[in-house]
Amino acid sequence: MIDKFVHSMADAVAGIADGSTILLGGFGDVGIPTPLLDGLIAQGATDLTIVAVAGGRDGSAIERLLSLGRVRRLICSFVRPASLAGRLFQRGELEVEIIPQGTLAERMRAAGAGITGFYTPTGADTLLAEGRETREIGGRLCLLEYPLPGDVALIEAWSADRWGNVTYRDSARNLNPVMAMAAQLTIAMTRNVAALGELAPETIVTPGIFVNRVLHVPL
Amino acid sequence: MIDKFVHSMADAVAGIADGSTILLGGFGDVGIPTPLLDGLIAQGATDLTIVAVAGGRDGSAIERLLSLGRVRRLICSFVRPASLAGRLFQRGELEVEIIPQGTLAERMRAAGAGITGFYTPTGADTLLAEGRETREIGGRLCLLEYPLPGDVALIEAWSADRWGNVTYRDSARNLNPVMAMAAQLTIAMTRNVAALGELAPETIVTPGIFVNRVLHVPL
Amino acid sequence: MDISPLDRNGMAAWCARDIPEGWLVNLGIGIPTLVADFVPADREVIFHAENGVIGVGPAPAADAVNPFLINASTTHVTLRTGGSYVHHADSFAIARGGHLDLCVLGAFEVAENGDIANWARSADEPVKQVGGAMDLAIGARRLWVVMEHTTKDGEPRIRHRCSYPLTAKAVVRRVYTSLAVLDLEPRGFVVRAMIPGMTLEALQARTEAKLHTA
Amino acid sequence: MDISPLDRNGMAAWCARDIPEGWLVNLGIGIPTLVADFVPADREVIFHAENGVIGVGPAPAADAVNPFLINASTTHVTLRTGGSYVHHADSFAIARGGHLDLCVLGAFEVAENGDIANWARSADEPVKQVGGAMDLAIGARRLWVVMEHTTKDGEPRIRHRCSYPLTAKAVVRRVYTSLAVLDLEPRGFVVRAMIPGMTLEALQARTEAKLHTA
Repeated sequence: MIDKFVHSMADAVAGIADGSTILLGGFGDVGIPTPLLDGLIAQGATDLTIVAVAGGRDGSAIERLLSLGRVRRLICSFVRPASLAGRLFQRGELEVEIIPQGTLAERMRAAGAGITGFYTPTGADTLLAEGRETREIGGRLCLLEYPLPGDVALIEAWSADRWGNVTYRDSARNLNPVMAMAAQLTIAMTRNVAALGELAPETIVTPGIFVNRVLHVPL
Repeated sequence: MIDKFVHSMADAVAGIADGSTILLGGFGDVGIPTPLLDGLIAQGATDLTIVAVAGGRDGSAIERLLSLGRVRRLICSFVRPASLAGRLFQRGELEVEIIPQGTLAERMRAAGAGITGFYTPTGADTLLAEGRETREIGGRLCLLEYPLPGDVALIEAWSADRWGNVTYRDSARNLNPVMAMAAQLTIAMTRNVAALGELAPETIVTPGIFVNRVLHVPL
Repeated sequence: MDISPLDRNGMAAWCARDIPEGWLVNLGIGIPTLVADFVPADREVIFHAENGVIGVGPAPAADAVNPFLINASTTHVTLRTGGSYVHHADSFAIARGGHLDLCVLGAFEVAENGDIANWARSADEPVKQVGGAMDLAIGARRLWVVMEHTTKDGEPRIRHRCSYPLTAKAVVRRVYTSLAVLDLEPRGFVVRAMIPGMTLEALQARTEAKLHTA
Repeated sequence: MDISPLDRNGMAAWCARDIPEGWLVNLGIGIPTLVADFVPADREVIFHAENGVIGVGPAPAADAVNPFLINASTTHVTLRTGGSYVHHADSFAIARGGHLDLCVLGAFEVAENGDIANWARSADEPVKQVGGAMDLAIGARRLWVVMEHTTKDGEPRIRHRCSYPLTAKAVVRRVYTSLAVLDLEPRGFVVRAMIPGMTLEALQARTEAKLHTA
């Protein structure tokens, strides 16, 4: 019987190696699996690359991870200069790679979909394109972008079953389904547990084939 | 008030121009909007390019369109040699472009998503790659593929509301959501009509922003 | 006659008047976000937020906040009846794939060649804040900008060429400022409307780019 | 001892025995489709169909056919409890993105360098039938082939190099034939199992490629 539920935080985050690339779902405070990040902090992995929509605000789980010196590199679409990430970067204690938000999502989607590269006009006419390969397609300058895969994705679900099928609540969907596709090991925390078959097949957003472990973390 | 419902087949297919590229949803007999194709036959547009998963079987609406000489070019993943499309092609009366099925879907998704080109290993080591641009990425030979947009998409929905929000039933989803994104004019026929707000926001598969006209065609 | 430059709400309202029913619209952070407040509730305009919300509605009552529903500014919002959710890649497929009828952004500068600069004041800024602006700017069918006509120091923001790092080239179609509405045409900026009391001469004096009349 | 080559069901059953619980598996048309019939119902193997079905179940009873539910061979099927649906681009993202634990395909020929030819008998065939085979072949984590060991005329299908147009290069990991199970390793084909009565010498006589032993 397939049963992807794990029954402790330690089991949920077991085996995450030093040097891993972690895809971290969420946008603002919504859909971000903060308990899993705290679990990762307790688990001890370090020298991490974190991929997230932004560099984290004061009091966020990302900030806690950064403050412990566990992050080598941050890949995201913006960093507030006054945030811890912004300050660490300016002190040379953190590598930061800034990617337009749509390109960030699309690069992870490409990783999940077996697309080995793609062209986009986003950023092609900007200083983000400096020194990079461009190509004119249909009269428009485009940048060549490569997939952005993760070793681990940490995602927040609203409901999940033992096959790892997942639904999300409202705008908590955001990057979570994309990251679930793009990582070797996808760890979901879910607010609710569904019996197998309880989630209507047409309404499942992330099929369980993209999810490796599920931990129930009630609201 | 936004109301995308049209109340006759003539209104549904109005304005489709000669020479149009038509994206035709469906796989096998499932999810194919046969009534809309019949409406297109009655409407009269000709010199069409049809994009579909396959070249159509005996008795299919594609076959009727082909038999009337209304199709100049067929873009699909396979054509049975004994089918009408196969025979027309062998007589030089129909252009046929064969594309691996995943690449076909992905090229339409790229058209809908603003991706101006992408690389895939699919087909790169085959005779489909002859004379085409390839690139080695990560040690793997890849083909460069371009978006495949449509002028018109004809899709079958299970339920739809006046904003054009759409759900699909079971495997009738198939190419329909991808084509809805990839065409300038997306025409949906729906088996059921929902009041606005009746379709739960998390369960809408094709948001109405991708749909221009909806025709109610009860089962 | 004295002139009274429009305030943020005034600019937002001016822009809102020109958005017809049925359009899919993304509003950038800052003044553009205010535009939604000036679209009458009975005019069905569908607002898109980058975090995957289609059909963003007004702010909720204080006692009816849905903690799972925010817009791209991370402000709590409601979902309009008929709204739906998509994931981030699909949301940016909407933005980048030409599905937005309109995107309204703030900017530091707009140039007569349609260039927009709205994400960095200098190429040397150590910490970058790109967000989704570049995706929106290249992808929307129409890009409108809402911004003060000049900087606080009176420096022009309507430029011959942008001096700040570009967000995208040749994409702006219209600018709503505190003083005027300008369309971008092949010949450059064309004045469509001015606030009461403003003259073409006075407007040109506050503008680096050459202004044309219709 | 006489040898009795396996029939289609025998080959499918041989393959089915080696598929463990929990794998996501795509079965190509022909003999591979039969494999599902030999996986016990209590072993949870998730079958994927290119048309967007995750968790394909057995054929329905004649009076319980769901007209909206077919597999990639356009045969009516059921959905297993826990199954779900995705659209075609997401379905091929699964296939191409490395999410299939296994794909089982039929073939005309397999070569000792892992090449597979299964879509055309000649580069000059006027009408092409590619379907999804090329996507599946390059994308699955493991590609197994199920096919007769030789053609009806006794010509070898296990080749030094493929003579038919390739579907993909260097992807096959294992072959189940009517006579044997062969693994593809860097040195070439390695015999894992043979049907009762078959000898290495007799198998090699029916095989163009050199056979190795473990």
